[in-house]
Amino acid sequence: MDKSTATVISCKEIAESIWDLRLRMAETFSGEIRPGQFVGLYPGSAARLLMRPISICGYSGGGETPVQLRLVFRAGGAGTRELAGAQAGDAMDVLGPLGNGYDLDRLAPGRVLLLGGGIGIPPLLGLTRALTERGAQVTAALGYRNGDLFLKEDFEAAGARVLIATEDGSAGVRGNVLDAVRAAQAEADVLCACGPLPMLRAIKAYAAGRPCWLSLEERMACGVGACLGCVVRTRDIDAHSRVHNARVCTEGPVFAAEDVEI
Amino acid sequence: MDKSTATVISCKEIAESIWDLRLRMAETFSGEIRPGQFVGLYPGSAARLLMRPISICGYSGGGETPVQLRLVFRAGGAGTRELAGAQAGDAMDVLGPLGNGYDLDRLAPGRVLLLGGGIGIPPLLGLTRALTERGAQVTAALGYRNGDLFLKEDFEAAGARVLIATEDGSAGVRGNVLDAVRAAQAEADVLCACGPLPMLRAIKAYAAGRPCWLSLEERMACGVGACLGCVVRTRDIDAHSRVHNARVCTEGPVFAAEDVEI
Amino acid sequence: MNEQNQRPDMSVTIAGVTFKNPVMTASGTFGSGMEYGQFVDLNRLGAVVTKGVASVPWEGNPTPRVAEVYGGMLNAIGLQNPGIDVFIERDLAFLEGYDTKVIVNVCGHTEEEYLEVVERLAGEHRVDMLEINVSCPNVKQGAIAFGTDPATLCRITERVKRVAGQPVIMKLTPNVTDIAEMARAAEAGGADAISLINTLTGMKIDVETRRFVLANRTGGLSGPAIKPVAVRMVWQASQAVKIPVIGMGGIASAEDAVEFMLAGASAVAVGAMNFHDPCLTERVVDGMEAYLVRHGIPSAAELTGAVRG
Amino acid sequence: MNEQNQRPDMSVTIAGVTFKNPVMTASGTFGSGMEYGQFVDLNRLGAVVTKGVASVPWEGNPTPRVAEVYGGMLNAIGLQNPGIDVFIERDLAFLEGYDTKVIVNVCGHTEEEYLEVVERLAGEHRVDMLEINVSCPNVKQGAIAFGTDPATLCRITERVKRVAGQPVIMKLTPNVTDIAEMARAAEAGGADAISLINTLTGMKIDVETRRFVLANRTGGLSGPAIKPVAVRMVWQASQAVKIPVIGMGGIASAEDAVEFMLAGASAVAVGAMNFHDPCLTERVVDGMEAYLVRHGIPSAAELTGAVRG
Ligand SMILES: Cc1cc2nc3c(=O)[nH]c(=O)nc-3n(C[C@H](O)[C@H](O)[C@H](O)COP(=O)(O)OP(=O)(O)OC[C@H]3O[C@@H](n4cnc5c(N)ncnc54)[C@H](O)[C@@H]3O)c2cc1C
Ligand SMILES: Cc1cc2nc3c(=O)[nH]c(=O)nc-3n(C[C@H](O)[C@H](O)[C@H](O)COP(=O)(O)OP(=O)(O)OC[C@H]3O[C@@H](n4cnc5c(N)ncnc54)[C@H](O)[C@@H]3O)c2cc1C
Ligand SMILES: Cc1cc2nc3c(=O)[nH]c(=O)nc-3n(C[C@H](O)[C@H](O)[C@H](O)COP(=O)(O)O)c2cc1C
Ligand SMILES: Cc1cc2nc3c(=O)[nH]c(=O)nc-3n(C[C@H](O)[C@H](O)[C@H](O)COP(=O)(O)O)c2cc1C
Ligand code: FES
Ligand code: FES
Repeated sequence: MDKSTATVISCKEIAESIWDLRLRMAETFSGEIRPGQFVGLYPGSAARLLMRPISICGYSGGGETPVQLRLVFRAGGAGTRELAGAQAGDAMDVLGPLGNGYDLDRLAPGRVLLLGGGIGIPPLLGLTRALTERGAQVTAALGYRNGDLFLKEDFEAAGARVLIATEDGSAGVRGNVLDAVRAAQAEADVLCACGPLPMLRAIKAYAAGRPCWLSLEERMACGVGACLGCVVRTRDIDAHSRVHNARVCTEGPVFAAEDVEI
Repeated sequence: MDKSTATVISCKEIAESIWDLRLRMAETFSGEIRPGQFVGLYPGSAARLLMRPISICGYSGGGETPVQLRLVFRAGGAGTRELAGAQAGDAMDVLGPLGNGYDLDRLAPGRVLLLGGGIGIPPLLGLTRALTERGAQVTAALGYRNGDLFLKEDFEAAGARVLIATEDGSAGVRGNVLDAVRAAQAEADVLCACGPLPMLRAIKAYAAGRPCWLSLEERMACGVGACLGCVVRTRDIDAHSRVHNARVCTEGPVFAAEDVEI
Repeated sequence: MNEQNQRPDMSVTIAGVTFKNPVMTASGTFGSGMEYGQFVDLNRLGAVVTKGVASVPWEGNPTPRVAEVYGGMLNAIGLQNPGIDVFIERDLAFLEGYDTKVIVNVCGHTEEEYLEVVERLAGEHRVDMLEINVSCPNVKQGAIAFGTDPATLCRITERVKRVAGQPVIMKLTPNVTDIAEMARAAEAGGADAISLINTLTGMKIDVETRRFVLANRTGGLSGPAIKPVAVRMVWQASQAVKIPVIGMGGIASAEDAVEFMLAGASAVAVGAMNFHDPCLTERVVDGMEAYLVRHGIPSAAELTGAVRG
Repeated sequence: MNEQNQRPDMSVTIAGVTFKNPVMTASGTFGSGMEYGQFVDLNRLGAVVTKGVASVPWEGNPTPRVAEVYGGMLNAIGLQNPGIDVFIERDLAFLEGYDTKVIVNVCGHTEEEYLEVVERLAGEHRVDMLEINVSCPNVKQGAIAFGTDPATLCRITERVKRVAGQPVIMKLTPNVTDIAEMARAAEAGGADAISLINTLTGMKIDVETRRFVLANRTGGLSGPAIKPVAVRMVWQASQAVKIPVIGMGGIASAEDAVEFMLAGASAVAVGAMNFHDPCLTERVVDGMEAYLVRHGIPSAAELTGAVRG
């Protein structure tokens, strides 16, 4: 892990306010990269000093060839809107890779149900690839606001069976990801979910004892476990903090659903 | 006067740390432009919110054709270094034109001696052009640190007799502008000077009763006379402030030497 | 819905004075309006708050008086002003021509000097309110004590109120341990409103020359850098008193202005950022109206204190 | 000149403890060094100042605990910490492996809790100094009173000094009317040094949701935005007392660090900007040395208070 300066390969809007950023990382961007990990992107403005945590959607290279990252994010606030303005060739400061990522050995092979809502969808793409490579049977239930189904084809190309839910019913099942899962009667040995908190809560309940991994979001300052800004309440006393709080940036962002009180 | 967004035509280093910036002004950049006036350039960094006052070195256009400005400045601190990084096509926010400028009717025709030291040289170039056009006989005594004689040819092309002084003696007279003037026994009916404070003090003394105009610098915040940040001590009670202080940005930057206590 | 098609009501009323909108200028950053008249239509502002005026002309501090810092600036103008006579003749006469409220900011070295100015203004119909600057960090002879001691603040408020011909706003300094206590002291003294924050005392040293950047050594910090402190203090002060609060400190956009209103301000003032964008005040008016429309809020006054737990 | 060819002496001595250079980490922004060990060589730092530790584990505040603001951030961590036992076993043991000074930052809800931690650490040889955080704005039960009332500050300093096994630094809050008075109170209580500034209390409201951004509503402002206030207070405090001052607040570069030294600090700490640049502390060490070389100043200690009128 390091803070290093990457080079922007491209940055394109792939759906309304959803941007697909490709970066060529500096050589010092090192360490194993695992699906579920994230990076911190620093907006250039001197008014905005904290990094924006963005999950790794895809990656390639490593070893001899430079690492390339694919990051898909919503330009919502001022910082991400600034990042969305990146042009090919621009320099961008990146901290990472950060966080624990998914423990693939505990997921594959087997029937894995991935559930992604909105901007929670991108992190599951890298996971899909890694899982299908390891022979897992992946169903990806993707929940969108409307028919603007960003990344859907990427999930199919990565070998997942894709279920779609849209809030406005313009594609797939009208409703949320669980409605799509129920409609398809999709079965699974293990669940992995990423998305808004109410969705994660519903999925935790739905998992009903099956192994279920949740990728959480929290406001971050350092991204490396030092500031204790980004904690989530835990069921048990956390080994590091010695209180009922785990750091999302370090112990997470991926947690076993039963371990966290969300 | 207005704050408007100009387009950078070019920005080139013409001597060590001395940059020549050409701007195409927005249509709303309006009003008569006079030699001795200045503009406020806003660095883009959100950490730096105040404009940098830079004198107008040259200008063209107006009326039907868009105004173009030439600004020559030293990239000394962080803000001017940032401005020096401007690329052709970039947008740059500009406030102006600001200040009083020279009253040409009180200078031309006649024998005018212009004295510029260092980064005080550029504002005198526009003045030279305006004066020679009006039939004045212009001698420009230019003081440089070393043989890097930026703008010298521009003064010659504008019709001035040019006297050179360098601190290290590598060109012209070794010493300051007054040494060059004395060496050349240059005579004048009126003097105009721009440069560091010790130089202006010496020139005020040298003028010895002849009309002498000084272009002053002071730290500025608003640039339009509102904040009272940029005052210079005056001999008489100032008509606006009603104390012995005049605003450099509004009553100046050009003052009659006898009116200011420097 | 019909209501949403109507333009929101931007007006606010403070101490019986109705402002066409809650956007004012922060004292000392806008002259008497004259200098910014070429950038904004003064008729569109809620009020012009003038530069502090004293009983006689003040020279102010030596230069350099201003310095740039990260996300803001320092100033040590030292309250240079032409004195109340010229102010009335020239600045007040100028403002006569505009359809906006006028709030005159008053300063003094002593309580008597404040009272002299307040008395002189009592009969001036063009003055809608007074703002008493008891908080300028650049005046050494006593003024800072007014602003940081509750008992003194209460007393000067009472004395000003006794002679004032207009409603009185006490302007508070943020350089105190407990802003709520200061707000209560002003209220106890009979203030009709309070405004805050004035500048935080700061300093800059040039590491190359190893000298203080300001001739006065310390100066008042203003601009976006101070906004979180200002919002907190406006919230604490507005929780502590019943009189209206005018909020300021780093406002750079309509959203910033809304933030101050939500924290408890009944009106806001735009200060140092006028220097960055001379048209800012008018943009804040437009942006606040657009915010109200976007959120379906019928009137600006409803924003006051509307932050939710 | 021969002197200028030699490398400057970067060491500074505070209360008998010699630091290899004046660059420390600000408490709470660097964990116990562990998390930043991958970015900087801890052996190159003057000292690691640890996150505040209490007698028992603290949960801290609910989230959101951090928010970004213009040129800085707000935090309301609420002093979450694993308690002194785990701290000694794990964090102190980790630091055993490094050749840098260790300053342990201590917090408590009551004076007794502070004393308990100080006593527990008295025999720990790995602890070089204590920093007593009497200024955390996020602890409601009393801690803020310690930091803002001179008499209480003096008393707790005396009590800590009585049981402390190491020299004691009192860390001051900037949220006071008169920082010089607080500095003198710490000195009167027997403090070996003071450090400042802790965070300025601030607030942020999300204008779209109309809610407080921090669960705690208020939080501590840090980062470049507060630097001018911090430099001013370091200057005022160092003028007021004879004990050494450790300066902090918004340091983002070696030049910023030098500015604090010139204002009167004997050492400096890098805080929130570690989050922006995790290698910052080491860069500040290098940059300060380069500054000394460039200016022909033989030792870092000579910078202390060297600002010229
Ligand atoms: C581990 C992790 C992975 C994430 N992965 C993605 C992703 O792949 N794609 C994506 O679009 N978004 C992702 N997010 C959310 C993303 O970080 C926020 O949308 C983004 O930081 C908002 O920044 P802004 O400039 O738009 O908003 P601003 O309002 O300008 O942000 C202000 C501050 O709040 C923080 N903040 C605001 N919203 C969030 C949030 N939801 N979570 C964390 N911090 C926030 C910002 O980082 C910044 O510090 C992830 C968040 C986390 C914690
Ligand atoms: C009327 C006027 C005309 C000028 N014309 C020119 C010109 O044509 N060419 C040129 O190179 N320089 C000129 N200057 C000086 C120029 O404004 C400063 O060099 C510049 O502002 C420094 O900014 P910085 O970002 O390099 O320094 P920083 O140290 O980053 O500046 C910090 C702050 O101090 C102010 N400041 C620093 N030095 C000066 C100074 N000497 N005068 C005024 N403000 C200063 C800056 O504007 C800024 O607000 C002029 C100044 C004035 C007042
Ligand atoms: C250059 C300058 C001059 C000021 N003069 C005065 C003044 O005369 N009276 C006063 O009450 N406040 C004065 N102030 C304080 C402002 O009115 C305002 O309270 C403060 O700057 C915070 O707002 P801001 O951050 O938007 O500037 C002055 C501020 C600046 C920057
Ligand atoms: C996330 C965070 C946690 C902090 N925790 C502590 C703490 O535990 N004890 C303490 O004395 N100060 C704490 N501080 C204050 C810093 O040590 C420092 O005094 C302050 O942030 C100003 O410096 P800066 O602007 O460089 O961050 C904390 C600051 C931050 C940003
Ligand atoms: S963001 Fe600092 S501990 Fe997680
Ligand atoms: S810069 Fe504000 S009055 Fe001149």
